[in-house]
Amino acid sequence: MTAARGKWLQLAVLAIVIAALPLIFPSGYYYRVGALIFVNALSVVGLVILIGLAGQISLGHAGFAGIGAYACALAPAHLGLHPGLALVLGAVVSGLLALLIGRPILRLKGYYLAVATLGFGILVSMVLTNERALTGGPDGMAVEDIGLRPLLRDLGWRISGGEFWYGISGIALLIGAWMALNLLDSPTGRAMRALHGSEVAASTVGIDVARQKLRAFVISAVYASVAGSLLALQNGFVTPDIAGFMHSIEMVTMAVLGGVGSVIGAVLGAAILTLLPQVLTVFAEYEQLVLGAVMIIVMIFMPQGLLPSIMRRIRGRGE
Amino acid sequence: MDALLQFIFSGMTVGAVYALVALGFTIIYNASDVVNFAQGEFVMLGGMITVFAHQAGMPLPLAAAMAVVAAAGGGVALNRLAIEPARSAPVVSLIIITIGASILIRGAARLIFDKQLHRLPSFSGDTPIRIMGATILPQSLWVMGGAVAVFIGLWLFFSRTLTGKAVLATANNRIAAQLVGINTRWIMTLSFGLSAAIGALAGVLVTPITLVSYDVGVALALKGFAAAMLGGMGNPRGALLGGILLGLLESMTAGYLSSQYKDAVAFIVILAVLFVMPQGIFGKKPVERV
Amino acid sequence: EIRLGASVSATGPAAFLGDPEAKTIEMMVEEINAGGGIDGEEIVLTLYDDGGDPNKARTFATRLIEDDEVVAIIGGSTTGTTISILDMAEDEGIPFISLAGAISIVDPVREYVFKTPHTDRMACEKIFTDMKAQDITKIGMISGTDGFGASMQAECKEVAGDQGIEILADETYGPQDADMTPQLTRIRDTEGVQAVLNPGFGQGPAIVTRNYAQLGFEIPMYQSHGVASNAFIELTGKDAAEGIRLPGTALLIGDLLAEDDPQYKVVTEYTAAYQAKYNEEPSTFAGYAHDAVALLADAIARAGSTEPDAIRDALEETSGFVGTTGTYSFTPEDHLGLDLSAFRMLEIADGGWKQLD
Amino acid sequence: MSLLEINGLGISFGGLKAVNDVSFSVKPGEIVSVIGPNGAGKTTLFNMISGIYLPGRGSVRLNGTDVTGIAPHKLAEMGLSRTFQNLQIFQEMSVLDNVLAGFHLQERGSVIADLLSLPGMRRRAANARDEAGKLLARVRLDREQGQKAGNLSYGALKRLEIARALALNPRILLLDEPAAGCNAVETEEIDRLIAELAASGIAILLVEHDMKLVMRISNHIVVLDHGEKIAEGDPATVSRDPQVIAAYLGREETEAADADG
Amino acid sequence: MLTVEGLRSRYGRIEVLHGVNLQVKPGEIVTVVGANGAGKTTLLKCLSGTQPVSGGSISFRGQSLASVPAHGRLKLGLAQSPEGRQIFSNLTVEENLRLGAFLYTDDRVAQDMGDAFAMFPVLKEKRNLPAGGLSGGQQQMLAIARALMGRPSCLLLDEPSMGLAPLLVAQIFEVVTSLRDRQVTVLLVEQNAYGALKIADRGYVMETGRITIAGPAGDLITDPRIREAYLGT
Ligand SMILES: Nc1ncnc2c1ncn2[C@@H]1O[C@H](COP(=O)(O)OP(=O)(O)OP(=O)(O)O)[C@@H](O)[C@H]1O
Ligand SMILES: Nc1ncnc2c1ncn2[C@@H]1O[C@H](COP(=O)(O)OP(=O)(O)OP(=O)(O)O)[C@@H](O)[C@H]1O
Ligand SMILES: [Mg+2]
Ligand SMILES: [Mg+2]
Repeated sequence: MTAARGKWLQLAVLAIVIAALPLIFPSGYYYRVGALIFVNALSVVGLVILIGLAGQISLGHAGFAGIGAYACALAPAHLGLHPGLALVLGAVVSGLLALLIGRPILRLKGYYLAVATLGFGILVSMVLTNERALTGGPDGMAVEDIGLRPLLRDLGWRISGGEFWYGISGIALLIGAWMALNLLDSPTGRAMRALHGSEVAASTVGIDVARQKLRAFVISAVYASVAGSLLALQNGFVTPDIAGFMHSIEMVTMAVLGGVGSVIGAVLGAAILTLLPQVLTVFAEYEQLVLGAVMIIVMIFMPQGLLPSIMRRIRGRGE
Repeated sequence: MDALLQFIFSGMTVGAVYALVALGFTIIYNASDVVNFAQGEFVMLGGMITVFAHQAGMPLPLAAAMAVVAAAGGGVALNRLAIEPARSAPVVSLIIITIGASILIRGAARLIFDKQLHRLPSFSGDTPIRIMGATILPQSLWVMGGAVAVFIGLWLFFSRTLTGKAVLATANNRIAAQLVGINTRWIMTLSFGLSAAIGALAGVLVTPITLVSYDVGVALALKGFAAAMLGGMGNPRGALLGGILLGLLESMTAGYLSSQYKDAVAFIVILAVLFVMPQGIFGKKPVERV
Repeated sequence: EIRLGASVSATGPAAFLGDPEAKTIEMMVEEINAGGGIDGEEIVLTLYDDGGDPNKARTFATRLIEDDEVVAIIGGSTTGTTISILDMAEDEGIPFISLAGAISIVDPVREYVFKTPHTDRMACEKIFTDMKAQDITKIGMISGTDGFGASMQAECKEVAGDQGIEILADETYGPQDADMTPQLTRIRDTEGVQAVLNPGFGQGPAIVTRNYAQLGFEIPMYQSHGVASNAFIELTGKDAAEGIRLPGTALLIGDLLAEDDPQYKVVTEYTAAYQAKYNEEPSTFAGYAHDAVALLADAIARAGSTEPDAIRDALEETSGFVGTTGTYSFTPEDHLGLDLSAFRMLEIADGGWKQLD
Repeated sequence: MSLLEINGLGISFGGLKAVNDVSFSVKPGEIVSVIGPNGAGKTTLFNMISGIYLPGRGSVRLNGTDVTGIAPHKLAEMGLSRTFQNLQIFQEMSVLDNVLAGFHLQERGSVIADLLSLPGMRRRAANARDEAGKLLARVRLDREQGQKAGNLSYGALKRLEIARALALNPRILLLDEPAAGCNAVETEEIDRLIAELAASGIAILLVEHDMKLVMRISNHIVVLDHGEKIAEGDPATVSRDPQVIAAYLGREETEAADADG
Repeated sequence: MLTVEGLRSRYGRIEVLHGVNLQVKPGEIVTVVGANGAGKTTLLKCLSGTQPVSGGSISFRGQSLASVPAHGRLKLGLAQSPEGRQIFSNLTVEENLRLGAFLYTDDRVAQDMGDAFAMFPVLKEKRNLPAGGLSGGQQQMLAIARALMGRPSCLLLDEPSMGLAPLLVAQIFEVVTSLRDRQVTVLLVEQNAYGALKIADRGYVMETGRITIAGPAGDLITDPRIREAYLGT
């Protein structure tokens, strides 16, 4: 009961924030930053399912983001597919790939899993970098426009590219958050949390541990892939950086910073790590210094991540 | 034939670099289960401080010693200021702290030093040593010797000394360690100091070969991490072997298959090994009864 | 005031390019303002560091255009970041001068997009021309897998045939690799290789060169303009670097230029100013940024307006403008405006530079 | 007919025969206890029966089917449930969620239904919630249901494990030292609970060092020592067996059992 | 020897010890009994310094323990065999015991280890195996033996008989009794209240974070309140 109410409350807050923010945007640039936050948050929500719920680490999820992104670049260019459908194709490919490699990889635990996923991510980014003839190499390639905006224009609705992608990303994030929140409080979600606590106990109560881990892995891969596709589509080009190690690390950092078990936390984490570099341009020289310090300080004072720690504090005062 | 030997030399050189980084991971990991992703930054600091001290006129050995001590101080500070205060945090949070620290140290190095590449003079000159048509630089021997020396030191530390055991006990069960009178805070301080010192030593040894700049840490940490996992995290033997193996894999692939995909092949082999040995080559499966 | 925007990769893997570029842009804007600005208007510079990340570069481009309301943009240290800025500039009608090498930036020509560096293809052609002059037709290549190396590798392979050069071995290395002897051994063991070409920047080429010496190669080695700086000689050591040939710009050999050389004045003045301010030598890449700022200032002055479209039109009319990289003449069909003559073939001799042509 | 049949079961750890050639069977509604000194192999036996260890030799049959070496979650589907000597609690989950996890087999559905929160999923989940509440009341943990499980005291955790094991609605229940960490009065409660379960037709396999409890409720006792079965029979027989007294009971306990019997 | 006054302790915001008073005199065996969740373990954790104290005081041999960290208390002679055993599962049995004597490097360590092996011969058999592989009861023996390796003058035992076979339970109680002869003071928390009270000099009953009954062990055993609540029928 309370869990269900919590779910709708969180979604409502998120929806209101997404809808209301543009009222205070002084320029089109803010739409871009907003859209970036939402896209990042979407992939981090996927990681919340994998890391927070099922307790499995991945240092290679940017690989799936890369697959999603390049699907939107390659499928239209080589197969003549509509970019929108390419997003779906990318999600399917990512999901299938996750299914395929998930079985062997997820047998590993902790750091061993980390290094295996890291290897996967590196393989993807290496293929994207090296197969220049297909992918354009390190310089990347262009992505066709999704063609929705002209359609809207014909329907008499003129919006700028920034506004359009802000809307699309916001809606995608809302849907993604809704599904993740559903999962969190569902039998599957419980099974995932259980195996996180004790694999032995989970299996003796009938939970197929390998299968549940795989589910979490595939779901999070699809989230990352869709986020990658959306990013590629709104940027209009894509480079292998999107599949790079640093991007994977960034995703995990966002998840942990926000609070690895919570969906709204994921959004917060994504917001902070997306905004921080934009704010820090003022002290360009000190950007890395401040960024590193912020990460450390948040983790020291809010070891469970921003949102859970803040909630705890609020509740603590209430009682 | 001489090509093969050349590939082996190359693999051993690079492998020893990886091994030195991997060895640096072991102590902190053994004390706290945390893989310190700022380890690469200690390597960088070792190189950078030595370069700048040397440029300022200090003799090389003195500059190197100073770098090692300074980096050890940095390690201790990292523990005291960032890890210790977050002691109760989950391991992922501690890892994020080390990632934050690596970004911070990099940023600081960029400000304090510069963004340029630097090199140290080779310790024993640049005249290649010829063996059966293949060549190896004297500095490579320094790196390999360093890796072996650090390995022996660590191995003795963990298997022969009570303090070494106390380090293992601290990671295994911190509360129990305190109950038997181990000052776990001091053990952590010691571990971070030692790890950082090993990292800095690695930096001093490899800089004549790999060059150094404020941002070389990430790549080194990544390869060192992979090597440590291949060999089995926490085990000095694993770190040494994993590093050398990774180096050899890369050079053999570059030599015989494709230089473009050498890192890829290396990772595929790591995945294959982990598939058969999920704890790495020398890693032991923790025994936990239910 | 004139709002000028820039987004370069001052940090990250391409900091090699972006750092001196950023320094140059800041220095030149200061200089111009100290001299009373352009037509009495002060330049207000907004400079962002995109860290080499194209996604960030696009965000900064948006910010420059939408939020900072600049009238022109300089930047894109790499091809990747350039391409991410390029669409924005084109859509919003803001003149944009790129500092990256790929030919695709200006081919096909885009209305608002210009660039100052030679293309990678030109560098290849320059090198191959020199090789043929030495009767070298069969070569081995070893390239970095970073954007710069990969792009040159591809371009060189593309033009090699036309130039009558055969690439017998084609190796690569990662930008952070520590030892390239396996790749070099393969090249050495390839029958008939007469010279080795190593496109790349950063520590890669320095290590390649040192390994080259270690393996005792006796055939000539060519590097690209990616390493055209004194730092390279320092990193490799004087002995290992001896005899290496590469295409460079006048900037590198300011002290060797004849006083009547058209570039003499701009090169020596810029070098002196840069050195005075930053206590280091400007690199070839710094020169690209210098030329971009100078071209823009010139165009704005001629346009007599700070309207982006007017600046663009004036830019396109630039003719015979002498920069550190070469002499620029833009036309509606050519937004690069340099020819091969802008490159000078250089050789490292006695730890310094020697001009060959 | 026997519900659980064990035949010649054995396993070794690096040369040590932890369990060797053990056979016995359990019928529905029956309480069978396994006793023996520390390290005799009781927990190891449980681990083999419940699929956590792969037996080196011998077979396990559940309801007539050979289930040797089958994964624990499959065995759970077949009605086998257990608790652990070394607590295996989902520490970070609430007490209620711990029990709900026990309802996994009943409430699981397609992952799509869970992601989209389809009505079917919600119905199943609501059902499980009701049942879980009842189970918690049965082990006197209903007041703690909202708490994080990791915050409970040792004794409470033991009872939580039992509730979770019962959530599977098992046909056979393996209890590894359920009364450890409970005082005499608390042990009597567990005693009653086990008897009730057996009365409802569940087969119980019990490991316990509290001889009062064992002697009082067991229908049949199997004694292990150094991995071997050294005796078996009803409580009275076993407690008089000199070998059992020497290896395990000692004198005092025998007297106590006698007094009760 | 050990004086606890008004001890309070909390987990987060929930207080579980609400002012506990307790005294242990030198050479005594004192036992604390109580239902599940009464706070017995919390009390011992406060004494050994692994649980923060929010009020009240603990003094050991006249010295306040307030500023002595957990690892420093063993040096003063206070050792604990904790609930849940807390052995070093990745280290061997012998290494576990050796670390129990972490503070010492003299010859007596070997002698103590010999005593430990004599007390629990099975540990000697398994000396070179990882402790994590031991059976539950064997781990319990290891935990007790490890605490003794620290040469305590006062030993805190949290349910030492848990998971032990009847023969060994008897043996553990004998060991505890013999400790008294060696001038070691013992504070014993036990669910086997009958066994504990039989060997103890004095006993305390703890209910929801408070001491409710205290007295000589002999009196407590016959106290009907205790018989009903803890000793059963
Ligand atoms: N995973 C393992 N690795 C090594 N040895 C093991 C393992 N599991 C069990 N053993 C050994 O097998 C023997 C039997 O252990 P088990 O836990 O089954 O005993 P038990 O009868 O349950 O004892 P207790 O009453 O103390 O719980 C012990 O000697 C133990 O050390
Ligand atoms: N880590 C914890 N966080 C929050 N509450 C806790 C924690 N540990 C124990 N508690 C609570 O403190 C109270 C006392 O617990 P404690 O473990 O001290 O009891 P105990 O007397 O040792 O019980 P048992 O006999 O079951 O071991 C209990 O209500 C318990 O729920
Ligand atoms: Mg057992
Ligand atoms: Mg307790």
